[in-house]
Amino acid sequence: MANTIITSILSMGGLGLAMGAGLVLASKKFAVETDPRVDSVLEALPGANCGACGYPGCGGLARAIVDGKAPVNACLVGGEAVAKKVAKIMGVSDVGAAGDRKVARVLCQGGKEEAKFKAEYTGVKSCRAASMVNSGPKACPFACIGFGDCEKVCPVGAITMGEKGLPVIDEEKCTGCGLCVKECPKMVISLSPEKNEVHVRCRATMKGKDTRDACKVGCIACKQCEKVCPFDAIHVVNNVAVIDYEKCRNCMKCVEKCPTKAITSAFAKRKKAVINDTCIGCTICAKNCPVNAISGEVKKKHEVNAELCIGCSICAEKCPKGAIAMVRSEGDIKTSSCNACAEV
Amino acid sequence: MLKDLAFLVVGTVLVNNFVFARFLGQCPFLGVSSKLETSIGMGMATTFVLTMTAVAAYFIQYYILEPFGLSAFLQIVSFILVIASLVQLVEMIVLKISPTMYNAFGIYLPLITTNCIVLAVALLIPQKGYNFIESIVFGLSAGLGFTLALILMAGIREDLEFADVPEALRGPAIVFLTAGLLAMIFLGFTGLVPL
Amino acid sequence: MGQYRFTIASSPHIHSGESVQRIMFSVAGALLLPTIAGIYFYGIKALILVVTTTLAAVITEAIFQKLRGKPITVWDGSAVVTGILLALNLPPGLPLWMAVVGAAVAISLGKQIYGGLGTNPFNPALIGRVFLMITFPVQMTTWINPVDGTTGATPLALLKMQGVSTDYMSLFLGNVGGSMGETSALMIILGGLYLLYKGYIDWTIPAGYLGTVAVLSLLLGKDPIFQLLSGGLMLGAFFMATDMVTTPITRLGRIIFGIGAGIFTVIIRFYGGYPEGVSFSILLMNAFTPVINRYTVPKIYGEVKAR
Amino acid sequence: MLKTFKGGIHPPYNKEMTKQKPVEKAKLPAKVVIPLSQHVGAPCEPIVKVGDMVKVGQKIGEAKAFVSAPVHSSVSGKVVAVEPRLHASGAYVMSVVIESDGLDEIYEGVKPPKPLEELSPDEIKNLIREAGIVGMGGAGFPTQVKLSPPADKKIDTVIVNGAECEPYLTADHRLMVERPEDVVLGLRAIMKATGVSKAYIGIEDNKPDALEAMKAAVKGLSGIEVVPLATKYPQGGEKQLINAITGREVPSGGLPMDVGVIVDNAGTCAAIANVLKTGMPLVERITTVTGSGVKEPKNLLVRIGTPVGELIEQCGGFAGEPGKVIMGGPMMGLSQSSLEVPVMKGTSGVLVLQKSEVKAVESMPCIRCARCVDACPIRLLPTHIAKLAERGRWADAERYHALDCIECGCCAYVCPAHIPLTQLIRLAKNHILASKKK
Amino acid sequence: MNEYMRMIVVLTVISIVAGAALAFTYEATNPKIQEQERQALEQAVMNVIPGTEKMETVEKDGMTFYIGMDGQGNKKGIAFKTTGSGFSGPIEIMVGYDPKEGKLTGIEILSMSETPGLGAKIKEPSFTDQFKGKSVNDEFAPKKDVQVITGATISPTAVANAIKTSLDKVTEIYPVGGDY
Amino acid sequence: MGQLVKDFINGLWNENPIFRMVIGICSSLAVTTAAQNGVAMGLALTFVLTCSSVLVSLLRSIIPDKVRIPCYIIVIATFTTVVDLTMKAYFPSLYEVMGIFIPLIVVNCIVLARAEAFASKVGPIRAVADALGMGLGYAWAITLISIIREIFGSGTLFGVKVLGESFTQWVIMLLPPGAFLVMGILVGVMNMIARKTASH
Ligand SMILES: Cc1cc2nc3c(=O)[nH]c(=O)nc-3n(C[C@H](O)[C@H](O)[C@H](O)COP(=O)(O)O)c2cc1C
Ligand SMILES: Cc1cc2nc3c(=O)[nH]c(=O)nc-3n(C[C@H](O)[C@H](O)[C@H](O)COP(=O)(O)O)c2cc1C
Ligand SMILES: Cc1cc2nc3c(=O)[nH]c(=O)nc-3n(C[C@H](O)[C@H](O)[C@H](O)COP(=O)(O)O)c2cc1C
Ligand SMILES: Cc1cc2nc3c(=O)[nH]c(=O)nc-3n(C[C@H](O)[C@H](O)[C@H](O)CO)c2cc1C
Ligand code: SF4
Ligand code: SF4
Ligand code: SF4
Ligand code: SF4
Ligand code: FES
Repeated sequence: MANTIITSILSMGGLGLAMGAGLVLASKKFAVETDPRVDSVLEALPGANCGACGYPGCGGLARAIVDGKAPVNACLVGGEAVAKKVAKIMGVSDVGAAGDRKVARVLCQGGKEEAKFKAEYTGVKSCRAASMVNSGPKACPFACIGFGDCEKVCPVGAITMGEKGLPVIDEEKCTGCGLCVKECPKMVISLSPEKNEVHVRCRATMKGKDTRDACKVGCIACKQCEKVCPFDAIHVVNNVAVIDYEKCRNCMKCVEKCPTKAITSAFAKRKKAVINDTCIGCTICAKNCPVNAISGEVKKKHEVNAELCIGCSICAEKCPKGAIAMVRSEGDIKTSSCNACAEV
Repeated sequence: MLKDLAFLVVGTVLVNNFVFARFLGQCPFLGVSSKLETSIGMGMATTFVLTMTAVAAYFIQYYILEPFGLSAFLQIVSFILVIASLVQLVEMIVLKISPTMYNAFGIYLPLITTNCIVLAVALLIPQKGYNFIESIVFGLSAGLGFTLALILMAGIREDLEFADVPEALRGPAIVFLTAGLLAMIFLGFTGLVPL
Repeated sequence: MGQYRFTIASSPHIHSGESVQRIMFSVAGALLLPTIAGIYFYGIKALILVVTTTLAAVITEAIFQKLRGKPITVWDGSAVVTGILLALNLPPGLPLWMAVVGAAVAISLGKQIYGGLGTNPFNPALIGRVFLMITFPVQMTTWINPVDGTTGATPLALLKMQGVSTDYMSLFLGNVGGSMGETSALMIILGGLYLLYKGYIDWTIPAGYLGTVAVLSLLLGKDPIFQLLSGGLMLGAFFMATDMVTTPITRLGRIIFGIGAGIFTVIIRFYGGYPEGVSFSILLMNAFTPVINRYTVPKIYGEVKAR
Repeated sequence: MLKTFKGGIHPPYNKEMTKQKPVEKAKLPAKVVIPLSQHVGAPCEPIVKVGDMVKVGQKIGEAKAFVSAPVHSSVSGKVVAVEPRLHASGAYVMSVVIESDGLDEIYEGVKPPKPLEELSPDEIKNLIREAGIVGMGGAGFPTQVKLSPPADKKIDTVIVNGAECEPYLTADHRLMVERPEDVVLGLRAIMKATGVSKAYIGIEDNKPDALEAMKAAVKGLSGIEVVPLATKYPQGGEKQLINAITGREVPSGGLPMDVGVIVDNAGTCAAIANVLKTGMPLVERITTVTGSGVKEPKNLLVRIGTPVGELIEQCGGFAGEPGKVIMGGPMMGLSQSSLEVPVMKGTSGVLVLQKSEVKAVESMPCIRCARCVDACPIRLLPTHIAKLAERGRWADAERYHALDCIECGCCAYVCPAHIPLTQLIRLAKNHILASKKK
Repeated sequence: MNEYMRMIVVLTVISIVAGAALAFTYEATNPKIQEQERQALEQAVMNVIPGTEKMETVEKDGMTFYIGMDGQGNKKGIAFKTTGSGFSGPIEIMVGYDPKEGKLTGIEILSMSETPGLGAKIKEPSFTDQFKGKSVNDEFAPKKDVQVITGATISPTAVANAIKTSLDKVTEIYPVGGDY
Repeated sequence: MGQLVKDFINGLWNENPIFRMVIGICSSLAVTTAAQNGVAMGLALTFVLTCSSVLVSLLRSIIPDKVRIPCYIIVIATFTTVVDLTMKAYFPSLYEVMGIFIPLIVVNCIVLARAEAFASKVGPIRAVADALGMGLGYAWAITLISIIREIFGSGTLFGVKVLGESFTQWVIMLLPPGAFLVMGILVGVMNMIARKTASH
């Protein structure tokens, strides 16, 4: 009995010693510099070496994450908790700074009702594929084709194909990654600053007559918008109106004028200037207002004629006292949206 | 002699394939068989380790355990200790000597420690009474059998990316079912070699 | 000239007119020949068997698709082919409920779990047959002798177990024991020739398969003619190794497929535990097919060697 | 054994409708729409204004870039518009619209040049460029550019493409039967311009009369050989033609000149001959108007810019209800949505299929039958590329050589599952190229 | 202690503790295991030689024989192991033989890996019982004097062949009618 | 307490090693030809898992990182050998069937994975809760598999005949393919259940 125990202890001790020594020697001799983050990521992973992630073991995944080849949430077993830890190690933060955030907008309104279909298209149901067949099934070769290539490519699900057969973009969700812009064969999606509310939703450069034949809501290059714009922000170039987003002040005058409703905006939510009591009556606002909507005597509080105000916010910018606020005409955005549930 | 070795190879690779007939190494089989390239790398790494293990097991069994009468109870512990350490050693050495080789197949090494084929090969060597040469051949064929299984499965799985597999069966389920069919096919080799 | 509404589409604007359905029903038609032989030799039993497996296969397919909420496509004819081929691969006296199990397994495990037509890695009929073979080995190896109606062994089993050989003529015509549709080499060859003529099967597979078996038999000192004519080899080579879904898409791949199936058949027949290896061999090569496809991608026109 | 290439298909040729019909002069159109982009390369710029009077052969669009070609008026009359007009591609392309005055006066500048023997290679090339000659085999590549390879590419062979492998079309066929000497004259000009002494004229053996006529026309000329080819689509694809005749393979991503060959369509040669003989630039071409949807199929000599609707009217109008109107052949032609689109330099045919012939068939899953693989003349794996394209795996599609596809349509033609393989591969190519641009 | 030292020490200590613990367990369970194995063997011998209560192990000509005796020490027969090559692996058989009568007293299948439900039926008494009382001079031909299992002739044949071949040798060592 | 219950429940369903995480499959395929084997293997694994989890948890601060794996494995191997010897001594017939798979508990991925991922990071009590949950989760899973295989394959349940005399054995169920097929179908069914419950 004692004998067995002693030989066991000796052999196991010997093996343990040998292996321990071997490992020590190896780790000294073969020490390799590795990205320390690999180890920390590995630490954060569950270590099941299950291979479910498609990488050979947790080590493989850790390396892939550090090399940027795998996303931080690639470990299926670890779930969200692990993903968070890994994200922290990798220093991946949330979406970049807001401010002049850009969002994607669809510059075509030629849906099933509005646009004319010139022929029966048969074949692969993909916008790009269809666009290569006689420039697409719609009479307007610039029109959205409506098979939703953009919907498929959007990584955050911000795009859905609406009832009109046109994509609808959820501007809240959109991260401005621009993938849809690249994907769309008709180039009808474009990124524009979130603050811009007025858009010409048509890119057809055919002659106005041809456009009118092809679509009810196309830009027919009548130049009415150009004439009415107080800020020289919209021009007809190549048979289609184009807005200079830097100059546009969301006054929406062009929207009012456009005979085909090719220009759109959040018209119901148009802003109005409101002057509060800190007004000192300097008259600067009245002088600057492009539509003469402000009146009032010197040194007296001025008034805005809401009928005339177009919401360009020049006055607000010019006011030395900051006494002018731009307010959504139908209350603020919150109340202007459906309030059925707000009351509950 | 050569014929016996040939039988050993055929028996281990085909008839008693470690994955399809002996049910060993399932976890890496499931995990790594989704891409052909990865499978080949993993297969090669495993084959290498298995051959090494066979040698180690042979020496431990016949030069330590048997002489001291310890094989009945120290087999598992001593084998696994040596395997785990060896794998770790090899990993370190490969990493140092050739980072490219490490990237090609060293990354699979840690996963192999927990591949039960390795311990099974070690334990089967004394159980079957293989001599030194046979042990090496056995280890090698075990690895080849594993590699074969991985490659077949990976090929099929790559094609399945184009298939409309029912939701619920996606992932491990379809792999098991496919493995079941492959195991069924491998039964065709039954009786090929006198065992 | 009035205002017409035209169709626009990507070229080409014409099509050969060939369809999956047409191919499948032609194969089913070609299979009628060995089926008739089976009915001739084994009587009404064989007819009932064919009808049973075909119905079971079609119904299983429909049920599966219904459950998944997918369109039901049994009219494409592929399940019919599977059903008929399964019956041709079964002993004529098999209990019908087992045949139904076989057909259900063939379609469900062999085809539908992989998403249905076109994406199954293994030959469904053979999956059904091998499943039955392994599940009910006794019933699956109980053969009826067409001459006297008693149970007996197949020529291959006779040779392997008892060293008895069978004459060529019987093998060629098919009045020997065996699966319902595999015994008559004559009818199978006729059906196969029809498919070759229609271009529905590629000659490289049967040629590579049969050639390999013949050559290896000769080399190993066996009777090649006997080997070619006996067992399921003919049926396998013409109808099952040629299932396009489960065989390589490249020409070189198909040659490799045929030769590989031949090698495995010979190995199993001569050295394995089973007297027959056609089913296993074809299925095994099916398993290799994706890998073969990967490594036999043809060199394209103008591909430069190495730059 | 007739010369040919690997792969390909044998669609029904349907050439009987027009192959015996001599070329007829089409009616002078009342109005022509001449697009300023009828070729590969930069569009040309209009040099006429609304209200200008022009004559036949007068240049109306100037080519500024190297890879470009000028266009000329095909009628005499008044320019009524210079604006974007519907084009065979379905897009609106800047075009010059001319109302014919019915006089058909020839422009004063159109004069026969010196005889070929006296022209220098550069003079020949210049004549070709100024005449606005582009490939008439379909692609419309400016011919003069093709004839001016970079110095490091040694050209040793010219091939005249008289295969006309597209079903239905017989324009080149009739040309070779009726004006074989023009084809030969054009070819000799090309040979002289490029300094090549070896030329082949490849013709499919389903046009024995053309073979005869061409053989007679080259009798006594050294270095020019008429080669009968197996009748198989796409025998006329330049890569296939080069392979069949010379055994060479154009490297992947390369051009015929990389293997020392220039391929030109028979019509292109005849157009060159026309310039040499009369000085008239390219203002008309032979177009086959055919198909089950046309009452009297014909081969017409058509002014560039004539709306296709007028041609169909001249052929007795539609037979039955038309389903598809195709510019070009059925394998590679472009389907049209309007009869207003004008005939262009590359319009070898107008094909009308009846409604009953254009049923859309639902595609089924691929059964891996490999017919597409066997049919592909480039030896691609169409089914695989198409599957990758369906899943948006563009990089993988490129690895399987999607870019080498010549869009011949063979794969889609044979596919029993009716999968739009060619279109899917086109989609992949488009994606790959788009991502390359950035 | 530096880190490397610690690695070695910890690994060694754990190995030693493990070794000791296992040696301990082994010592505790070993007698029982031995006992089990002996019992199993004895049970097998008893099964193939009816009436056996004690047994004795004899090595002769390279073979191991177990001589079965009743309570009084009367020899009831001898048993020996033999191996056949079955459908999917070796079949280990314990054979009981009575040299006096020249007959088998019974057989038992010790281990095998035949197909369950098929070849594995060789384990069942319905198959093994037929060897009881069989003369060693019989032919042992499947389907003739050895009944086979439907659908699985290989396994029974393997058993019969193994017994027949080993009997040839055993009857030389312990001839029929001879003493033992 | 709540944490412990959570740790315990986790292994039973959410992270059931066999059906959800799909690790440690080898034994679940190999020994499950009869219900009895399933139960035995399940208990054996639970024992090893629990003991080694406790020990690993206790030793977690002592063991240097670089020799972590060899050390854990020795601990696991020791307990496995204990089970091995005990079964050999007291349940020889069961030992016969489960053969090589008892020693292979050492490399059963579940054990090492839990040691690495859980036990080495928490105190012994939580380690026990987790180990028991995982072990029993494994046990019920493989028992279910073995019940199905036994009923179809032999017509019996825990050795008792449950299907009538006329029953024909489904031999495949007792052979390797049967194991894979049953496993595949069960994992599919569990996926379906998980998806149903998740959507509620
Ligand atoms: C961008 C481009 C450049 C080309 N350059 C040359 C050239 O330098 N030499 C030449 O012989 N052909 C040149 N080609 C013409 C092609 O070889 C070929 O004739 C043309 O693409 C039409 O071929 P297809 O009708 O077979 O498509 C060029 C074609 C393209 C599109
Ligand atoms: C699939 C395919 C088929 C073609 N068939 C013909 C043909 O039959 N006749 C022809 O002249 N050109 C054909 N072409 C165009 C030729 O490849 C090549 O562009 C032309 O012969 C060059 O001459 P060109 O520049 O004078 O047009 C085909 C091209 C392709 C891709
Ligand atoms: C799944 C399966 C398992 C088998 N297992 C055995 C077996 O264990 N023993 C055996 O003798 N034959 C086995 N066979 C072999 C066949 O039944 C073989 O054809 C048979 O032994 C030939 O003998 P027969 O003359 O009784 O048909 C098995 C066959 C199958 C399909
Ligand atoms: C030439 C040819 C051979 C076929 N052979 C088989 C076969 O052996 N087994 C089978 O189940 N289906 C066969 N089919 C039908 C079909 O391809 C098969 O069901 C698919 O594998 C199902 O996806 C065949 C079809 C053709 C055209
Ligand atoms: S916006 Fe572009 S990509 Fe999106 S549906 Fe319209 S055409 Fe397609
Ligand atoms: S793809 Fe990018 S830019 Fe387009 S909608 Fe989605 S998030 Fe916005
Ligand atoms: S279209 Fe492209 S892929 Fe299809 S056959 Fe022609 S070259 Fe090949
Ligand atoms: S021809 Fe069609 S069905 Fe056949 S392999 Fe190609 S894509 Fe698949
Ligand atoms: S238990 Fe995981 S590999 Fe065997």
